Amino acid sequence: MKKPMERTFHTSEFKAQADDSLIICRCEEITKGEIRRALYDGMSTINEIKRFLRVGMGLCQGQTCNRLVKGIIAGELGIAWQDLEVSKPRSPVRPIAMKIYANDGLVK
Amino acid sequence: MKNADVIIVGGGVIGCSMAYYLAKSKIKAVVLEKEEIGVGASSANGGGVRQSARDLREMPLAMHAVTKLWPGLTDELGVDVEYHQKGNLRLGKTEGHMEILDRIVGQGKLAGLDLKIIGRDEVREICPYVSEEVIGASFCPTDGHANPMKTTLAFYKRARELGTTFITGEWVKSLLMTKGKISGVITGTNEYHASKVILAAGLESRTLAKTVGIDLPMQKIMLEALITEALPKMFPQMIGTAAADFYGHQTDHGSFVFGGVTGLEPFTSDESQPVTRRFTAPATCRAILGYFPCLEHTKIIRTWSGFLDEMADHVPVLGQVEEVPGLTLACGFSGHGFGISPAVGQLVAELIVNGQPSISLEAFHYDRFRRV
Amino acid sequence: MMMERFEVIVIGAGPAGLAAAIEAASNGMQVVVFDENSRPGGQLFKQIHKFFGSKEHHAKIRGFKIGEKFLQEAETLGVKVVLNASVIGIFQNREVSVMLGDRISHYRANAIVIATGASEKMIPFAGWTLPGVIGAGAAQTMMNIHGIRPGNRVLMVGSGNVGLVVGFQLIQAGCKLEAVIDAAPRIGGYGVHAAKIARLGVPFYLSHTIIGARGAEFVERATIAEVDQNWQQVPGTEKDLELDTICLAVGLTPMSQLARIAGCQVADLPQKGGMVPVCNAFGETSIPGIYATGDVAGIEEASSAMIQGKIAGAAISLAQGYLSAEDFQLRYASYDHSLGQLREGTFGHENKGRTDLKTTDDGYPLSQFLFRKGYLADGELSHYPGVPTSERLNQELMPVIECIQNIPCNPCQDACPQGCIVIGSTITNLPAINQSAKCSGCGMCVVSCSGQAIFLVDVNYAPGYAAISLPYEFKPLPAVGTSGVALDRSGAILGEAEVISVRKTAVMDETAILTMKVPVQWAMSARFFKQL
Amino acid sequence: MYRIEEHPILSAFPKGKLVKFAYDGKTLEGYEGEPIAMALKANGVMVHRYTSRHSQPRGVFCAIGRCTDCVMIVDGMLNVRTCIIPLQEGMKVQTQDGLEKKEQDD
Repeated sequence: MKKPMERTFHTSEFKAQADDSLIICRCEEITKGEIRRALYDGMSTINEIKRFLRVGMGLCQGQTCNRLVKGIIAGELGIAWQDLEVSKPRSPVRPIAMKIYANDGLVK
Repeated sequence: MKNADVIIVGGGVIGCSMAYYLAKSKIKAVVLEKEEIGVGASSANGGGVRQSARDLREMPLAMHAVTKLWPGLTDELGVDVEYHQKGNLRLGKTEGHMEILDRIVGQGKLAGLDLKIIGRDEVREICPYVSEEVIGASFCPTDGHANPMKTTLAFYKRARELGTTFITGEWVKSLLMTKGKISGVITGTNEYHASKVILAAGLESRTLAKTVGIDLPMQKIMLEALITEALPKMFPQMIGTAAADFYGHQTDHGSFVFGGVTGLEPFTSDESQPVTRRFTAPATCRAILGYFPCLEHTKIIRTWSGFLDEMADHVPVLGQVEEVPGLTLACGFSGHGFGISPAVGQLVAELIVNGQPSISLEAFHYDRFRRV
Repeated sequence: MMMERFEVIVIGAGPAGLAAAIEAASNGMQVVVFDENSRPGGQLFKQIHKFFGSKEHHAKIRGFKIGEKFLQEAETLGVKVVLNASVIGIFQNREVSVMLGDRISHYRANAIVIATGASEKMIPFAGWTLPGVIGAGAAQTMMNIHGIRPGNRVLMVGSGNVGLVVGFQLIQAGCKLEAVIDAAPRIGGYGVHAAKIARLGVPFYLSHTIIGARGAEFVERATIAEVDQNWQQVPGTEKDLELDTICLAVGLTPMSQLARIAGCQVADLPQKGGMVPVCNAFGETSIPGIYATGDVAGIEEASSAMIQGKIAGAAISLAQGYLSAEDFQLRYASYDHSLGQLREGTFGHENKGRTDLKTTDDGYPLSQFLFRKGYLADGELSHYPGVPTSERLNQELMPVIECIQNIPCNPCQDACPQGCIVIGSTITNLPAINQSAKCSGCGMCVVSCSGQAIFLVDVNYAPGYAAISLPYEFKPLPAVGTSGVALDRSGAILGEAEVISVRKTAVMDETAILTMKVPVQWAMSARFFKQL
Repeated sequence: MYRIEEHPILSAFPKGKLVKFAYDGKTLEGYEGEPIAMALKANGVMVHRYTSRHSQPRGVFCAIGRCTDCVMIVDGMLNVRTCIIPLQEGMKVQTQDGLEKKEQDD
């Protein structure tokens, strides 16, 4: 069960950091700074960050960056690692050409 | 115990839109969301912003949203919601399909919508990628699409900046009534008091409305969608078919989002969480390739499913519940709430602020159901 | 078209999956194994080093040979292994969709074993997207499967066993390993693995992190720097390295996507490497009939994965009526014991991540120098039971066993025909020299030691000279009479040495014994021979 | 230049026949059936593509088909994972620039 989280608006300014230009999501080329900015703008879960920025929505479906994003969110928002739900993986586990996906032995 | 002027139950696109338009009118609502912002149908839908093929009752809302609200939304919210108004093509392959399209066009014209039947050549002028089998289409040039995830989160972001309080992970279990009027809600961990409660909780709305004796004829339908890898820009139209076997569009990112229907959904939607079925994505791919064979090598990278809250007559319930003063309903969008979400947000906000929306919501009254 | 149904579908033909398949098939079950790769064996075929453990854990056998043996066994038992078959999803009612060639096939199973293994964790740093930054697993795949050197000059980031083992393999493949760095203040993997590369002259930079990789189109340089206890970079400690490849070996994480797609309950557990399906003692997930085994259920060694696979296979056989409750109990007890052995010791479950250990389980001091430098200090040798006393060394040829951490492994004990080496039944104990047995100099202990930590030392080889026999796994193999230099444990050149014997027979399984002649004063410090 | 000619443990790397393939207009050689990425690496090719957003070079990263960093245009198809797709005689392999082929290509 999720814990209640009040999404209060920060009145303090967003602070840039030296490593903000670091690429976190390699597929969609999303940087740490963009993730931090989205967190500042209220996105507070892995899914919200993902949907707002496309982090983990690229070709590899977050296989490399999921853990990194989780770490950044946990650190920035002070949320325990275990309390952050990662986004659900979905079929297909590997990219599949539509022609192949369509060919599942059933005749039209 | 906490107090609020207005409580919105549900942090989906409808709840966030209402919160935004209320905040614009200086009413800082408290939005209570069971999970996260935009987790249900708000992030699972195909992003259509469409007037064509809507029930006539919804048409004024859709046309208002498309003419007055969607075009300025990106600037207004400060987030690119990826709205494109390049038309909706509903494709047909057979004479039977064309008859269906004729009926849709007839309906649209009744509402004054710019909607017409186009022939084989004109379809290809608009979208040169369709298969040889396509013989015609209906075309509504003012329809379009947007990014539902970003739209929901943009409403949320802006409403939050304007002072709306959002509390996620707060599962509303029942509505509270005191002295014959709504007085708040009870969640798993808290009690919130307010004289106005808006129910925009999708399927959950049925359960919650029942806690004050309102029975909404709503059912759960599980629909599936899929997304491809990114491709260079091909066509900007929203695509549908007369056969209603799939719909979709190419996103700003370059990937195509397609929804598909097998017809089995009403019989296989009994899960507690949305799941995908092994047979749906292959069926959707076959349907897509039947109209766009050029996409055969395009790779699917993800499929997903989501529940929609379908009303018995496929039209939402919107407006005040007179017998429970203070309760407003905004639910049952039946799979086409995203396109009208800005209008719903604005009109419900007007209802709360002025007691009177600028477009009548009477057709969406909760007590309209007698016989389908 | 009818749905095809299997008794057991195993996903992943790695050590855990094959073991599960073999166990289930040996009990009479009909088993199919799907693997997305073109070759079966999973990580086993990338593991070219000899495994640790005891005989039942396939110790001293190289990983890829264990893989070959497993495949043959599976085939004999009638297990159908389908390659190039990507399982794209697990759906309700134990339905499995598989992409094979140009089509998708759907199957149903009475039981599913998810044995999809692990993927590599990665750490971001400036320039980590440049070509030339690769996973350590990628390096293994390239060099050990495809015969392609990942680069010429390599930096290894991470000093766990993967970093150390792959580092050694990179050198075997002909690359220059420039350094091994780790942000932690001590080496994470086995001391013997570290010692293998330290004596080749590879420097270890502990408490160091990678600041960045640079290059116009691909990696040309890297900057590393020291970090303090709070993992913050210490200004002014930057070092610039010229290289073309940066290998990341910062840990593995379970590839649990399929289990999550199936709807299995999962937990994110750091001690298991990440998101794992919650399983009972037999590997069954929260969904009845769906099992998860091997690295996907928690990162461990391949040896453990094989036993876990067997346990899952036995549990499925029990559940489906192919194994009686008594037989299952017997098997489970034996597998569980075997698994327990592998989880003991300095790097075992209880001690994972501990940095406060001062002594081994059997009471010997743990070398802190080794943790920091990758090799033992000369003065520390005499602390350990595998190192003969100087009296005995002065009298006769003796094995010197530089195995100083509790690692579950005992092939050296079995290898010695003279009974010179004693470990006992607790296989994590340090090997000790039997004071009453006499070494014949056969060198079987040298080649049987998966950690390459055993040397034969003959201080009376010739007046003023000692003969040191050492394990040698590099090409070209020096010929007798080759002169070169002797290196000490840190890889520093001691001085001239000459090869006086090279032994290599089939039973030694590609580990040659090279004997070099060195001035007698280096008898206890010369540990590698380098051709000039 | 990156092929291991002699390995102390592995006696030989089983390979298919030597075939020619096209890479950005040049003709290269590789072994049939080995992953395209390996044939490219053997020829010293490091950059497989440039990214869409920042035009940064990318190459092999995971080498097992998971990270999708090494994708290229192969026989006209976008986003082909070269680290797992086997090389075939006459294949046309092109550096991918965002979602297009690189400009100077044929």
